[in-house]
Formats: sequence, C-alpha cells, structure tokens
Amino acid sequence: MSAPYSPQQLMACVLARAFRDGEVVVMGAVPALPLAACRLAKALHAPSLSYVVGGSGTVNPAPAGLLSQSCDPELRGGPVTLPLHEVVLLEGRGGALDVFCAGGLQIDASGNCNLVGVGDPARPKLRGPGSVGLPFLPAVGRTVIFTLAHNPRTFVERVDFVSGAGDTVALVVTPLATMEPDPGTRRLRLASVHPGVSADEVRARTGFELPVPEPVPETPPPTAAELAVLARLDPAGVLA
Amino acid sequence: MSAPYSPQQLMACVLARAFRDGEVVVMGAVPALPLAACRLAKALHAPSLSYVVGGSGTVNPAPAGLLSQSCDPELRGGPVTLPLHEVVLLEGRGGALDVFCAGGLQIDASGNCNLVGVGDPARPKLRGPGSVGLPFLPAVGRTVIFTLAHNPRTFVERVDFVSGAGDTVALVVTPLATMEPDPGTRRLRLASVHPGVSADEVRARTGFELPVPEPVPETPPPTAAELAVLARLDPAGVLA
Amino acid sequence: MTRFLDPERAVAGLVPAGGVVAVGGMHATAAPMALVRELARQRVGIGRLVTSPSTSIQADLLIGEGLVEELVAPYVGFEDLGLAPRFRRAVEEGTIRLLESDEGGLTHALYAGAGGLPFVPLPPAIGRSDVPRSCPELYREVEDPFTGERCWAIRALRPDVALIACAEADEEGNVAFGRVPFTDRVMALAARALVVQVERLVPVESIAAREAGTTLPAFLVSAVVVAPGGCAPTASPGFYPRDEAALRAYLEEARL
Amino acid sequence: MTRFLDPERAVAGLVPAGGVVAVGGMHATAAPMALVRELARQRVGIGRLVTSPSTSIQADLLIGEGLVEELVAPYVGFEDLGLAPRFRRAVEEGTIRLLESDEGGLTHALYAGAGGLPFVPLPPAIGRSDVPRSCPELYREVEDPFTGERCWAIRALRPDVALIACAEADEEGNVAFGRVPFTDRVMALAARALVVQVERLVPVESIAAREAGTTLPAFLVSAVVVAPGGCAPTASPGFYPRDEAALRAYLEEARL
Repeated sequence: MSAPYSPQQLMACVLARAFRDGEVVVMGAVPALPLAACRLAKALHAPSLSYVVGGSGTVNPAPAGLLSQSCDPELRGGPVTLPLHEVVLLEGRGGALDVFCAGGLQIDASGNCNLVGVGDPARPKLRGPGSVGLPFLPAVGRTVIFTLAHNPRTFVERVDFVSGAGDTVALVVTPLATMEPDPGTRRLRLASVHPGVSADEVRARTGFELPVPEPVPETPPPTAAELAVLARLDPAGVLA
Repeated sequence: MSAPYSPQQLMACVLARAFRDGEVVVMGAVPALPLAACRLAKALHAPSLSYVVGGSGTVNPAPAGLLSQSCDPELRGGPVTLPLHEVVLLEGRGGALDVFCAGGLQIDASGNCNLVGVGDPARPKLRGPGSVGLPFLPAVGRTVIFTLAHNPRTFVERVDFVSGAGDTVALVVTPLATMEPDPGTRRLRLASVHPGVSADEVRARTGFELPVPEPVPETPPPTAAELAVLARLDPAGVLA
Repeated sequence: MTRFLDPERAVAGLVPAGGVVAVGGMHATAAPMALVRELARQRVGIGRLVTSPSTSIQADLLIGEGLVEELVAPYVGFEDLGLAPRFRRAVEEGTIRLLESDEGGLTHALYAGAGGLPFVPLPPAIGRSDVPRSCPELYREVEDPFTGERCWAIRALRPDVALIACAEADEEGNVAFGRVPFTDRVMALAARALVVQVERLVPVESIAAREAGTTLPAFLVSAVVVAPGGCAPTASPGFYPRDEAALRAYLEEARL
Repeated sequence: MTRFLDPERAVAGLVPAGGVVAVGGMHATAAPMALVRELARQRVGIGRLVTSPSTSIQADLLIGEGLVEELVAPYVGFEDLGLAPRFRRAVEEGTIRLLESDEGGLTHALYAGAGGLPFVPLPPAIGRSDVPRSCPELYREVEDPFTGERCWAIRALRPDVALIACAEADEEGNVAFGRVPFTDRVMALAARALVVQVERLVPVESIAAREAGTTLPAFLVSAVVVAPGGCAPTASPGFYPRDEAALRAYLEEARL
C-alpha cells in the first residue's frame, strides 16, 4: 500500500532516481520540479550530488520551499554561487556537468526540444520564449526531459525548430509515463507507465508512433521515504 | 632655486604631468615609478585620474608607500579591484584605458619595445621575461615608455623582437631626457634634456640616430609641491 | 567621470536614438526598471535591444511600446507566470525583427565585445541545433585554422550603452553588485557607455570592503542613477522580492 | 567528489606524467608552492607547463629541476628582484621548448578551454607584435566570416590539471579565493582536474557567506590540500607577505 501522491510528486521521484551520487545536475527556468528531484536524491541516495539552478548559478541551494523562479534571490542558500558566465563556460566545455534538465513546447521522437515556437519559425502560430541554453545540450553528459504536458501537440514526430538536439537524451518524464531512447534507433520508446495509466492512453496522447515494450513496466510509485522528504522540502505544496 | 631631487623623482614628475584629469592609466610589473606618477598627478592636477596596477587589477590603490611588486597584497587599498581577466578584456577592447606605461630590455627608434630578449629570439644571448601584455599596446589610447637604463644597448635602431609595437607611443622618459615621436616620421626625437644633461650626452648614450631640436628644451625640474607630495607618498625613499 | 543623474537625464544624455541598447537583469531579478520605464516615457527608439540570456518584463515592456526594431534575446518570458505577451505578439505578427540566439552564443558575443575580439567560435554542440543557421546576421561558419574543421562562430556584440541595476554606489561612482552577477558584468564591460541604477549610496569604504570582482570601478560607469525600489516589479536581491501581483497585473493588461 | 589529500598523494594521484600542467599565482603572490615543491620532489615530468600571465619561482623552480619539456608563460621573472635565472638559462641554452605567448592570448586560450571553444580570435593589435608569427603552435591566422578580414587566433588550452592556491576550503571541498583572483579562476575552469592548496579549513557557513564569484564549488575541485604557509616564499594575501630574503637566497643559488 502506498500513500496518495500527486503526478508531480511521482515525477520528482522518477527524476531523483535518475541522478547518481557524485553527479552534477543543471536546471533552467521554472526549476521547482528538478529542484525537488535533486534535493530528494541528495537526501536519500546521492549525498554528494551537486545541482546548479539555472541563471542564478547557485550551487546546492536549500531554500525553505520549492521555488519556481530560477533567479529567485531566495536561492542564495547554497554554499557557492557561480556567475552565470562561468556556468555557460562549463556547459560548453563538457566533462563538468553530468545531467541537463530540459523541456520544450515541442518534444519529438528523437528527443529534440523546441522552445522557439509552433509553426514556421519566421512567422510562428505560437512563439515560445526562445532556445536559451538548449543548443549546448549535446555538450552535457546526458539530458533528462520533463514536461507537465503529455499531449499530441507537445509530443510530435518532428519539432518545428530544434532548440536542443536529442543526442544525449536518456530519459523523458511526463505525468503519464517515462520514455527512453531505443539504443539502436535513438527514437523514443515507452519505458514505463505510471500507476493507473495504460499504454494505450500514453500512445493516444503521444503525437508520434511510440514503441511499447511487452509487458509494459509500471513506474514504481513514491516510497514512504520519498514522500516524507518531499513533504519536508515542499511545505507549500507546489508539487501537490 | 629648486630643492635637490633624484633622477627617479624627476621621472615621476614628468610622467605625472603627462596624465590628464579623468584618464585611466594602466601599469605592469615593477610599478613603483608609474604608481608614484599616478598618485602625484591625482594629488596635484588630475583628481579624477584612475590607475590600474598590473596583474593585481587594483584600481587606485593608495598603500602606505611605493610598492615594487604589481601583485603585492598591500595593493588592496583601492576601492575596487578588477579581476585580471577583465583588465585583459579592457586592454584589448580599446576605449576604456587611456595610457599604458611600458618599458623594455630594448626600445627602438620607432618606439617598439622588446621584453623577449637580445639576439636571435630562438637562441638569445639574453633572455628577458617575455612580452606579457605589451602586444595589446596599440589597442590602448597612448603608450608612455619609461626606463632607468639610458644606454646604447637599450635604445637601439631596431629591436630584436617586437613585444609591443610603438604605434601609440606618446612619450619616453629616461633618467637623462624625454623623447617623443616626430609626428611626420613617427621616429623618436629628443623632446627635452633633464637639468644638467647635455644633448650630446643623450645622443652618445642613445643607440639610434636621435634628432635634436634647436634650441634644446630643458625638462622643468620638480616643483616644491611635487616634491612635497612625493615625500609623503614615498616615505621609504624608493625613488630617492 | 561618473555623473549622478536622475533617470530622465541619464536616458536623455546617454541612450542614443536608434542605438544598440543592452538591458541587464535575469528573468524577474535585478532588472533596471526605473531606466526601462524612462525609455518608454521618452519613447526612445532602440535600433537593437540586447538582453541577458533570459529576460522578462524589461524587454516585453519596451517591445510592447513599439520601441524595439531588432531584438537579441535568447529567452523572453515570465517563468511560472507564463509567456511574454507583447514579445509573443510582436513575433507572431512580424512587427519586430528577432535575431534568433542562444545563451552561450550571446554570452560569448558580449565577451568578444568586451575584449575587442572580432568574433568567437562556439562549441561544436551548437551546430546540432537550428539556432545558428537561422541567423546569419549573428552566426557564421568558420574554418578552425588549427584543425581544419568547420565550426560555428558568433559575431562580437558591442552595445552603445548598457543599463544594469546594482545594489550600491559610492560618491565617486564605484558600484557594488551586491548580488549574483548573472552576465551583467560582461554586458557592462562590452558597452561603450554604462548606466547603473542603484538602490542606495554608501561610503567609499563600504565598496572597498567588498571582494575583488564584485564591484565595478567608477571609470567604467558613465552615470549612476539612485533609484530606491527601481527594480520593481522585479526583485532586487537584499532589498525586496519580485512583486508577483504587479507582474500578474502587467500580464493581464499585456494580454489584451 | 573532492578528496582531502596531502601534497604527496595529490601530486601522485592527479598529475599525469608528461601531461599539461597549469600552475597559478601571479608573480610572487599566491603560488601553490607546496604542490610545486612536491612536483620537484617526485620528479614529475611535465609535458607542457602553462602558467599565469606573469609567473615567477613557481615556474623557475620546475624549469631548473629539468622537469619542463614545453613552456607557455608570457612572463617569467622576479620583478624588482631580477630576471628568472633558471628560465633564462634554459632558454639561452635551448634546453626547453618555449612557446612564445602573450597575456591576452593566454587568458583567452584558457577561456576557450574552459568553454569548449576550439580557438579564439584576438584583437587586431596583436598582429603588430612579433608574438603570434613566432609561435604557429599557438597562433594562426583566420578569416573573419563576418568581415572577410584576416585576424590572429589562439588555440584553446585545456590543461590536464591545474594547481592553484586559495585561502580556505570547507569540509565539503568548496573553496574561497580570499584574494584577488588574477586569472586563476579561468585556469581552474579550463582544467580537467583541479588541485587547490589552501591555508586553512573553515566551516561551510564561512564559504557560503562569501559573495558570488569569489568561491568555487566542490564539484570542480578534485582535491584540496591543506598546507598552511604553503605559498611561501611567495605571498598569501591575508596570511603573509612574500619572503624577500628567501627569494633572494633562491635567486643567488639559482644564478650559480
């Protein structure tokens, strides 16, 4: 029997489990979910994990709650802050940062992310914020993609604009399921469905042809220990 | 009647008079003399002068005495320190720094400076420290050269290696005289002899053909005000 | 010499009409809003607006006023509060010339501007994205003279003026960031003129007590504008948080 | 994860024989002499020694021991105390391969190494000196793809390991410079491994109280070596000045 949990809490757990001890994780805008995941991993199985929060450059901040702004002054809690300029250097260099947490308005079958917009980039139907740091994705060890929007508009066969290439994508986490690249084709395939979700539902809400393993693994639900840590990290219930 | 003064005190005065209010001066290794000149200028006629001391990046330091090390921890006295990395940027950019105080093992008729060595650079008779920041000289507003060695080995027709090009040289100051470029040919010519020095002596101790104006101006000796400030800045008598 | 000016005189005296203007602050933190609002008030046309790697209301407001001809901004948005409505509309309706760019490219382009480097080659990864090939104005291919390989390069950016917000200035015009610098330092070094908006004046000893690399010398600062509260509705670290209600109100109006 | 090691283990474990080794500190300030002396003691051959823009005993000593095959150092000397005797002799006698370089080029080359940039074009001024054309290993001409003009570029430098001296570390391995950084930050970022020699350990709160950009996170620090007095005879800002008598004694012996 497991306690009740929200889709975002499960996603935080799935992300956390993907981080290994001693690794360095970097995250971008709207950091609440990856921030929760990093702190969860550090609390439970990866005490030497390091994480860098977005534009602020703060390393291992431990604010009183989960923050949704990547440059929130409350992020000062970490022992060290790197000027963003130096984070940019390390992102391009390779070898220093192990995991990049990314997302997109569109995510395609090859794991490419698009933050530029929908439609012809020169005259888009929907203009997104822009590519920010995603073009350097292939220089970082591996990419973990998360999105709260699992629908055919987000998961498309081919993005309208490649902000960040999917070359190093290792995991995609949504409120319904997890995906991973097929080692042979590098196309995304279903890795697990979250408890209560069917593979058919995931396929119906994915805009590209999604290979499904047989049998379909179920994502392990949050453990009591994970939920206890999340409750402590997120007193305001940002992920609830 | 003027008070007694040392050659280096006179040189400090000559340098100081070359700095204009509001300018930014940058100096390199062994900064005692240009440091004295900047502080003297700031005290007397250029209250808004700024100066950056060598590798330390300290701006307007006012230590208790004149220091001979460009990275001396005692240089912290200034209100601001720029990381050397940023000083390097500003040197290359142009427009930010007005005067570069330079020198050399060899200085030639075109104002080129050589800090690399004497003889064939591949197998020099004398190896100097190296070119450091001199290659960026032409990017800074103007160059002021100072040297304590006025002799035919230092002042040569053509340097064996161009560490810093003389394109922007405006003034050369030695213990004997001052030189300036001829606006037409850009070759150095005698500008003034220090009190008690003859033009013939300067020519004899200069290794290139040095045009001499007729009549030869005499360098104005230090004023009582200048000497009073120098005495205050240099209690240990580094310039004495 | 640094001048102490009010926002009106600083903008009138130091921001050339039709020029390249850089505006600092990342997301909704440390945006020099007192200066940005003054740009809007005086209706200063901006030939090219250059922002931090991630910008927000400081760009959206100027775009919404129709003052921005060309934009270099790798991210314009409001994070958890949503997309940037006026930026979005301007791009979708084609009323602005957007130069597609990326965080690393922009940062290195400002580094190049600060250092007198004509351009900067970028890490090979950039070629895997569509950014460089969609903006030949900023990105071109170049042959590495050491390896013979082709790589993407970005052109140096040299703003006519940079507007940034710092915590403090002293009476000589030295300033202290008093916060995470983001990329505002390199933006400041790259610009031909620099206007720094501060929360307060402090004695020179207070600036001198700061560590190396956390302050800027007066000789780089064209003008100091003392504007307490001048970052609002964005946050000013150490002084006040972002004003979420004001930002929501802005967004509501901007979406109309 | 950062390891806490004594100089012997740090050098044995992290400095590869024949590798590219960067040594920080400018002139006679903040040289990591405890590590440098250990390199000499273990007689570690250095394939290429990369220094700060101006270096002193930290390079001269290793050169004098015959350990340095190739050298990238824009200035080796002792300022007011004179030339660097062992460096001078090695160059004059041709027993070292000196790659002529300059302060700006070296700094930008480390920036390139830190950022994954293959090379960096330099300001046009550099072409007026003899430095770039005397070292094709480091400097080559390239065509600016935006203007079509030729300019000099420097190759990225990526040391196998950097050795620097900072004031303090905490038990997690975060370090605080506690001094003017010179170019030691970019040297640290460019290196594949980083060994930081510190004067003392402090609580993590002490590092956290420092301003952004004056510290380095543990994840960049391969090893911390606690070596009180370990910069001597060079200065350790905040701890002790340079030991002029010891430097003079070194020079006297080195000149023999």
